Amino acid sequence: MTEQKNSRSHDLLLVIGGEAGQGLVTIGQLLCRALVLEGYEIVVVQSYHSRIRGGHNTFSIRVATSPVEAAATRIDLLVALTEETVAAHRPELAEKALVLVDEAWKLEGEKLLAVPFAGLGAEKVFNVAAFGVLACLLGLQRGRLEALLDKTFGRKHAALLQENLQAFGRGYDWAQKNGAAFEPLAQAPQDRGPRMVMNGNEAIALGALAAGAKFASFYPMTPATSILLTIIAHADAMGLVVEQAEDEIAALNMALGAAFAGAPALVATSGGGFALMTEAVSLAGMTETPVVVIVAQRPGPATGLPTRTEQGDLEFVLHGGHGEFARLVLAPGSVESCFELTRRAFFLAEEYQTPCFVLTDQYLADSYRAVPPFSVEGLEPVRPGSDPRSVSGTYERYAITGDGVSPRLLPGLSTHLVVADSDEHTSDGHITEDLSVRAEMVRKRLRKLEGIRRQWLAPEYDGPAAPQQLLVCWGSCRGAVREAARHLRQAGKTVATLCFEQVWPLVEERILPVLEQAGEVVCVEGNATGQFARLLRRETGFAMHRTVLRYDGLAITPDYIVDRLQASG
Amino acid sequence: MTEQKNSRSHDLLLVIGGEAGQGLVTIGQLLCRALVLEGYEIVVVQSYHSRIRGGHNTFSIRVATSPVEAAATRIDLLVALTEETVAAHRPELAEKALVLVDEAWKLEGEKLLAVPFAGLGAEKVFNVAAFGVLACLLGLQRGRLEALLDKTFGRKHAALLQENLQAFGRGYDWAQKNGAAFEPLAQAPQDRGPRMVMNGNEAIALGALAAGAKFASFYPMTPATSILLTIIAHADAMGLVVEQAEDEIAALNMALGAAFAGAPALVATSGGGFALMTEAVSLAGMTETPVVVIVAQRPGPATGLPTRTEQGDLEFVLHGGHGEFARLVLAPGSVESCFELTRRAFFLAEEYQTPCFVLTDQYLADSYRAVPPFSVEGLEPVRPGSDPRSVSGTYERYAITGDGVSPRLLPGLSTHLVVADSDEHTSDGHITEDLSVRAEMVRKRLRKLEGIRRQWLAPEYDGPAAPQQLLVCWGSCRGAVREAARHLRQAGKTVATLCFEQVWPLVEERILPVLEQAGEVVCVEGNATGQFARLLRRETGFAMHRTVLRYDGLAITPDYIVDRLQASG
Amino acid sequence: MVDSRDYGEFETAWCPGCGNFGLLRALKRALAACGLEPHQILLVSGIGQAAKAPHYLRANVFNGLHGRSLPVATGAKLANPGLTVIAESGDGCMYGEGGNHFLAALRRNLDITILVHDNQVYGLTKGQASPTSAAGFVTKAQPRGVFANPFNPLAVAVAMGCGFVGRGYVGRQDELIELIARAIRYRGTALVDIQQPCVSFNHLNTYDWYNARCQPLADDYDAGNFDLALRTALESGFRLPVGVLYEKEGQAVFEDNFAVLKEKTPLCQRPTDYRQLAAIIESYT
Amino acid sequence: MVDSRDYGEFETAWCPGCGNFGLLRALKRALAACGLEPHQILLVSGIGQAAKAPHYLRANVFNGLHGRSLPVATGAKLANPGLTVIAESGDGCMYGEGGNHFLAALRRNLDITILVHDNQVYGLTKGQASPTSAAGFVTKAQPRGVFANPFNPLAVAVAMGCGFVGRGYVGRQDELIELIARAIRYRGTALVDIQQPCVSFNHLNTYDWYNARCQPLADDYDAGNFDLALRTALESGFRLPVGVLYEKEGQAVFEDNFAVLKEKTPLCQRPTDYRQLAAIIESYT
Ligand SMILES: Cc1ncc(C[n+]2csc(CCOP(=O)(O)OP(=O)(O)O)c2C)c(N)n1
Ligand SMILES: Cc1ncc(C[n+]2csc(CCOP(=O)(O)OP(=O)(O)O)c2C)c(N)n1
Ligand code: SF4
Ligand code: SF4
Ligand SMILES: [Mg+2]
Ligand SMILES: [Mg+2]
Repeated sequence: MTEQKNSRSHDLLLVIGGEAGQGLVTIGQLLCRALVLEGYEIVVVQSYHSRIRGGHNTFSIRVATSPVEAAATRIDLLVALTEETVAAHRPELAEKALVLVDEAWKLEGEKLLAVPFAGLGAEKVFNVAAFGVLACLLGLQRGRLEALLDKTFGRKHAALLQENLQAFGRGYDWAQKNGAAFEPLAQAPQDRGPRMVMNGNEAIALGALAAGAKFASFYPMTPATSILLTIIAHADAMGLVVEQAEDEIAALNMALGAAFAGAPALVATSGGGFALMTEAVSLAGMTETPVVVIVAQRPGPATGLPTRTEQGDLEFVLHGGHGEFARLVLAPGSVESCFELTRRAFFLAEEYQTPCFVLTDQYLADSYRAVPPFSVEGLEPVRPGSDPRSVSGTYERYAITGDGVSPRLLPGLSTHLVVADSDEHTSDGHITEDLSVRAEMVRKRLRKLEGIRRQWLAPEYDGPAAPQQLLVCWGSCRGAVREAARHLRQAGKTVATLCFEQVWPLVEERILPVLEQAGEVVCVEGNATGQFARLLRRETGFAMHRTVLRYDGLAITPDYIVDRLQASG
Repeated sequence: MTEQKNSRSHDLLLVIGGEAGQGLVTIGQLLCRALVLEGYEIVVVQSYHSRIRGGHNTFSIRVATSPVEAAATRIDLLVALTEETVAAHRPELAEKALVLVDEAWKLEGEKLLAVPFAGLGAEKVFNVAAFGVLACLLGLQRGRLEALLDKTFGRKHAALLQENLQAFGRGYDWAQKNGAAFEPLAQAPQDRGPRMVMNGNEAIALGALAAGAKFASFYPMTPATSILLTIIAHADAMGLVVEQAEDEIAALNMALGAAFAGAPALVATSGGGFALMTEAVSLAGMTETPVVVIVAQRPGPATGLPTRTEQGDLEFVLHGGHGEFARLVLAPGSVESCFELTRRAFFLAEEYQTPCFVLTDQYLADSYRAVPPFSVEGLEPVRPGSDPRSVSGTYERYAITGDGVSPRLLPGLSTHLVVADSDEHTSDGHITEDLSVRAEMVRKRLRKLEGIRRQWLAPEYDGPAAPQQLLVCWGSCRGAVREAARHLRQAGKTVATLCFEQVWPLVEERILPVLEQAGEVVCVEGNATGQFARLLRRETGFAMHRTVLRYDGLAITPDYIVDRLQASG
Repeated sequence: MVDSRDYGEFETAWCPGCGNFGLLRALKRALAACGLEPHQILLVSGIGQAAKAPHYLRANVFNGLHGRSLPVATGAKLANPGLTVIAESGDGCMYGEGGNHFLAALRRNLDITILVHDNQVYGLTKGQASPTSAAGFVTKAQPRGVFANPFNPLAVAVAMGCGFVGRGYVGRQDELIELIARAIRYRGTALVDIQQPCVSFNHLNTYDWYNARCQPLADDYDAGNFDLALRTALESGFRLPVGVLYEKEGQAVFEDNFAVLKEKTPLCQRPTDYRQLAAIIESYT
Repeated sequence: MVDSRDYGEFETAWCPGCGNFGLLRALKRALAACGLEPHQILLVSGIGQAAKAPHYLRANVFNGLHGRSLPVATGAKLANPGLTVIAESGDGCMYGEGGNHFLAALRRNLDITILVHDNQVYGLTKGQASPTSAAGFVTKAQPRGVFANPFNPLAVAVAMGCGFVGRGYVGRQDELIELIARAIRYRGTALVDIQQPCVSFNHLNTYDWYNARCQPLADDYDAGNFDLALRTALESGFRLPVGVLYEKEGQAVFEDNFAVLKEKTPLCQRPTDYRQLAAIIESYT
C-alpha cells in the first residue's frame, strides 16, 4: 500500500512459492545472483516449513533499482510451483501482478500466465524452466544467466548442466514468444561495482573468519546451522578446527576449553540450544574465558516454530547464566553489520575475557542482500592471550587490576602455570572461601562492564531532531523501521528512527535525552511482550508510548509497521 | 552495635565454631530444640565450607526472649571447637562475651573459659560435653536436655546414647562448678505453645507435601538438596515418588512427564542446575504443564561459593527459558512463608498450567527458627487435571479460552486422548505452521499472566506512611530489613519497609504510589548489581535512590544495613 | 478387538519414500497385536523427523524436547504405571542429545519401550552426522567424513544388562511388527533400534544397503545367551541381523521398588493423608 | 629429570583417610615417570571432591563445571595438541552428569587420559548414590537402597572400542602409578577407573572391601584380547582385578584427522590468511 512504482525506478516483489524439494531455493539464489550482477538491489525473505519435502515454502526477492533494506509485502510477480501457492498468495498480489502457473493445472482467473511446463523439460527441471521464463519477463541478459547456470551446475556434472541449460533456454524462449504481459525491469545503475550476494549467517561466518577465529563447536539447530556450515566450508583454508558436539552443553564447554588453550572460539545455536549453554556461559564469566556465542532466534517457547523468525530471546540472552558477570550483546541490523559486529564481538571477548553475544534471527540469517565485498585491507586477527614475557614473578591468572582485566597467559606456551577455576578463587586461580577475596573478585569481574560500556556502540539516529514520532528498534528490524519512517515522512509526519545494534550494555545518559526530545516514542520489535521496551525503561526509566510487536513467525516489514501505527494511532 | 540487652529481655548471639566433622551442627540443632522448648525465639545462621571434614564452620544461634527475625552479628557466647575459631571470631565478640575453649590449647587472653574437655569424655563426644557446659551456662533444664539427647541418639543405639549422656552430664557438672562467669538466660514467656524448630528448606518440603505433591525429581545440589532429603524422609508416608535423576535436565523433564500424567510435581536445585533446566522450563510453558521449580540460590557465577548465600539469580529465574510465556516467581521471607508460598506455587501452577518458581537461598534454607506448628486444618491438596465428564465432543488440550487456561485432561484416565506438544500447535495439540494459529496461541498463553497478576500477593508494607526512608527488599532479607528499620526508627528516623515475596508478576499501579510517597527509597538485596531495583524500575519507572547490596556470601543482617546506611547516608 | 485402523491415518510431513512410513505402519500393527486401545498408550517423543511419528496415530502424546523423550517417559510411567509408555525418537535424539538419559534408562529398567528410528543421520536439520553414522560418512557438516566411531546402541545395551534388545528394519515389516509387539509386551525396558533409510540425506544407508544386510536371525538363535547376544551386537560390516538379539525375563522392574506404586494406582488418584502430615509436623516440635 | 616432588605439596580439603590422597600421590609419581614438566600438563576437572585434585599439584588447570570436564579437555586438546591433557573427576561427574560426554569421548578417541576417582558415591554433596553405587546401597537420598543397576564403565568402554581400559585401586599404589603412567603414554583415549574409598559416606566400599577384591590381573592376562577384556570387565561380585584390562595400539586418533592440526601447532599460533579470506569473499560476488 505504501510502495510507489514507476518504470524508471523499479521496486518490485518477486515470490517463488512451492514445496520443499522443488528447488525453489536454487532458482531463488540464481535469480539473486543474476539480479545483483545486473546492478539491482535485493532483499530476500525465506519462509519455510520445518520439513524436507512438501509443505509450502516461499523465497521472496524484493528487487529494486535504488537501495532497499527491508522486505516488501505486495507481490508483483509470483512463480507458483504448486497450485496451492496461487491460492495462498492471492490476497497479497499487487494490482498489476502476474502469476506464473503450470498450464497443466488448467486454472482460470485473473493475472495468470499459464506456462506449458511439460513441454519445457522433465519435472525435476521445472524450476529451471520457470527461471528461464522469469529471466525473460524481467528482461535479464540471457548470456549472463547461462554463464551463471554453468557456474552453479557445471562443477557437478555435465549432463545435469545440459539438462538445466536446455530447460532454461526453453523457458526463456517460450516467454519471449508469449509473456509480453509483464513490464521488464528498468535498468539498474551500472556503477555499483562488484557486490556479493550474501545472507546474514554467511556474513557472521565471514566475520568470525575475519576476526581470526580458530575454533568452532556446535550442535545443529535451525536457524544457526548455516553459520557453521559456512565456516566448515572454509575451515581448512582458514585454519580452523570445527567440531560437531554431542550436545550444546558440550559445544560451549569445548569452545571454552579451546579458548582457554588460546584459540579464538565461537559457538552458534538457537534459543533451546542456548538454554543448554547457559551454565557454561556462567562458567565463561567466572573463568574469564573469552568466547563468542551466536544466538539465532526463532519463535519459542520450546520447539516453537523452528524455521520462522522472532526476537523473543533478548531477555534470556541478557540474563542467561547464574550469578553476575559482565557481558556484551550485539544485535546486527544488516548483513554488513553481521560481519562487522561478529568481528567486534571477538575483539571485545578477548579484550575483556568474558562471553560476548551476537543475537540474530531467522529472518536476517536467511535474508540475501547485495553487499559490497568486505575489504580485508588492514584487517588484523584477534591476538589471544598476553605475552608471557610481560609476567614478572609468579603468574596469577586473576590478578586484581584497575579495569578488572588480568594478563591472560595460555597454558603450555610458557613455563608459567595457568590455573582457571569455576569456584570463587584467589588471584592465582585456586579455590578460596575467603569472603573478602570473594567480594573483591566480584568487583573485579564487574569492573569489566565499565570498560565495555566505554566502548559503547551508540544507536543510529536518523531523521530530524525533535520528531513527532520516534521509532525505536533493535537488531534485524532496522531496515523495516527505517523504511517505515520514510513512508511516514512522505505522508507528512516528522519521524526519526533510533536503531540499536548494541543492546547491552546501554548508556542511560546518552539514550534518555534522545527519547525525551521526541513526541511519541514507539518501540518496534519481533516479540509479544516488548522486551527491549522493558529494557530501555529499566535502564533509563523511560516508558515507551507505544509498541509495535509481531510474533506470528514472520519478519516485521515497513507495511506492517505503518499499518499498525495508522490503525492504533 | 545496635543491639540492646538487659537481663529481663535477653537477646544474645551464641556461636559454635569448629571444623566440619566435629559435630557442631548436631549440638547446634540440639541447642535449638532445647531453647525452643524452653520458650525462646531463635534465628540460626549456618556458615560452612564446601568440604566434609576440616575447614572452619559456624552454627550461630541468636536466642531471644521476644520475637526476632534476623541474624545478629556480635557474639555473646562462642563455643570454640578448634583454636582457629577463637582467632577468627575475636573481632566479633561483644564486650561481655565469653569464649569456651579447650584447656589443652593453653590459650591466654580475655573472655576465655578453659574447659578440661579431655576429662569430660572421648574426643568424639567433645561436642556433646561442650553442649553440657553451654546448657548449664545458659541455665537450661538438665532433665529436658537429657530427654532430648535420648530422643536424638536413643534410636540409633544404646551405647552411643550412654556415652553422650555421660559427656553431657560431665560438661554440665563441670560448668556448674566452674563457669559462673556467664549470666544465665532470662526466662522466656511460657505461653508460646508448642513450636517447631524448622529451617526454610524443611518448610518448603512440608509446603510441597501439604499441597499434595506426588512426584519430585532432583539432582543433588547445595543448598537445595535438603528439601529433597526432607521429602524423601516422608515420601512413603505421604505417598510420593521421588527420583534422583541422572542430571538436572532429566530432573525437570521427568517432573514434566509426571505432571503431564497427573502427579503434582516439583524439582529443586540451585543456579547451575537451574541453568540446565531452562530449556525444560520453556517446555513447561509451551506444553502448559504445571510444575513447581525451587531455586535455592548460592553465590555464582559457575560453581562460585557452593555453601554460601546470595540473591544473585533473580533475573535469571525471571527470564530463564527461551521464548515468552507466563510464570510466577515467589521469594519467601520467612520459614513460615517457605511453607505457605510453596503451597501457593503448587496451586497456581495447576490453576494456570505453567511453571511456578520458589526462589530461596542458602541463608534461609539453613536458618532454623521457632515456628508455630503449621495447621493441617482445612488444608486441601491440589486437584490435578480437569474432569473428563466436563468435556463434550472431541477433547482439545489447548482449547482457546478467555483466560488462556484450557481443560487439562490426564492421559489414560478417560478414553479421551491428550496430546501435548513442544512445537507450536493447534488446539488439539498437533504441530502447526499456521501462523494465525501461532499468534492466537501466543496470546492464549500470555493471557494466563493476567490471571496470575489478579491474584497478586502484595508486598508487605510496615511503618508510617510517607516515611523519610523506605527500605525495599525481596525474599530472605525481609527479617533483616524489618529489624534494621526498627533500629533506625529508634534512632529517630521515620522509616518504613516494603518486603516483596511475590517478585513476579508485579503490579505497577499498586507499587509506584508506595514508592513515591517516601522520602528516600533504598533497595536492599543480596547481590552486586541490584537486580530487584532494576526490575522495579523496569516495571514502574521508579529509580531507587540508593541500594544496600551484599555479595560476599554472607546473609544481610540488620547491622549490615544500618552500617551501610549510616556510612553512605 | 483393536484393529490397526483404530489408530487412524494422518497426513505426514515426511518425504515420500522415507523409512518412517514403514515404521509407523509397523507400530500401529504391533499396538493392535498387543490389543492396546489408543487411550491406554502414551507415546513420548523428542524432536526430529522420527519424533513427529506420535502425531500420526491416535494415542496420548507428549512430544517434548530434542533428546529428552526418556526422562519424560520415566516421569509419566512413575506417575501412572498403568500406562503403556513408549518413547520414540531418532538416533540423534536418543543417542546424541539424549545419550545420558539412554544410559540412565537402561540402568533403571522401567517397564517402557524405546523405539529408535535409526537412519544414521540428522534428518530434520538436513543431514548432519548422527552418533550412528558410519566413520567416513560425508555430509555438509562433515565434508571430510565423520571422524568418530559410530555408537553401537545394541552392544552398549547388552553390556549394560538391558533385558530386551532388538534390531528391526522397516524393509522387513513382518519381523518388525513382531519385534515391536514383543518389546511392548516385555516387562522391563525394551530397546528396539530400527534401521530406516532417510532418502533425502543418507545416500549410504539406502534400502538396497539395508536389504543386503538386514536378514532375520537364524532360527536356532538363542536370545537367552548373553555372550552370543553381545557378539551378535558387536558384529558389524556386512551383517545387521534383525530380531530379538537378547531377552531375559524376570529382571527387577524399577517402578516395583516404590512402596507407593505397589497397586499401580496413578499418583494423582492417591489421597493426601493430612493426619500423616500432622504427625510429621508434630515431629518438628 | 622430573621428580614427583616437582608437583609440590598442598593442603587439601579432603577428609583424613580419604582415597583421594592415594590417587593424588600416584598421579604425581606417574607424571614424573612420564617425564612431564608441570607446564606441559593440563588437568581438566569438573566439580566434586575428586575434581579438586588438580588444585593440589603444580600443573595447568581448568577446573570447570560438574560433569563437563571432557568437553573442556576435548576443546583444549584440539586447540593445542601438544598439551598432555588429563581429564580427572569423580564417578558422579564423569558417569552421572557427564554421561553423554563420556560416550562422546570414547567415540572420538582423542589422545587424552580420563582418570575417574570412583568412590561409588557423591562425596561433596554428602553421600547420595552415584551411577556406580551398588544396587541396594542405602543413603539419605536412597533410604530404601538404590533401585537402578550400577553403571559398568569398563564394560561399556570396551564394548565401545576404547583402546585403553584400566582399573586401578588407591590401595595398590605401585600398580596404580604404573597404570596411570601407561594410560598417559597411550596414544588415544585412555580410561582409568580408580576405586577409592570415601571414608565419610561410603561405608560399604571400604578399604577392606576393596583390599579383598582388587588383586592384580594374572601375569599371563592378555590385554590384547577383546573378548577376555569384555568378560573381565563384566565380572562383578568378588573380583575387581586391577591393571590394564584392554589395550589396543594403533587406533586412529581423532585430532590427526584435522588437516589444520597436522603439525600440532597450537591454533593460536596459526596465522590468519587474509588472502584466502579475500578469495572467499570474492566467491560471493
Ligand atoms: C536443544 C536442541 N538442539 C538442536 C535442535 C535441532 N534439532 C532438531 S531435530 C535434530 C536432529 C534430528 O535427528 P534425529 O534425532 O536422528 O531425527 P531424524 O530427523 O533423523 O528422524 C536437531 C539437531 C533442537 N530442536 N533442540
Ligand atoms: C550442575 C550441577 N549440579 C550439581 C552440582 C552439585 N554437585 C557438586 S559435586 C557433586 C557430586 C560429586 O560426586 P562425584 O563426582 O562422584 O565426586 P566426589 O565428590 O564423590 O569425589 C554434585 C552433585 C553442581 N555443582 N553442579
Ligand atoms: S529427511 Fe529423511 S528422515 Fe526426514 S522425512 Fe525425509 S527421508 Fe525421512
Ligand atoms: S567426603 Fe569422601 S570423597 Fe570427599 S574428601 Fe571425604 S572421604 Fe574423600
Ligand atoms: Mg536420525
Ligand atoms: Mg564420587
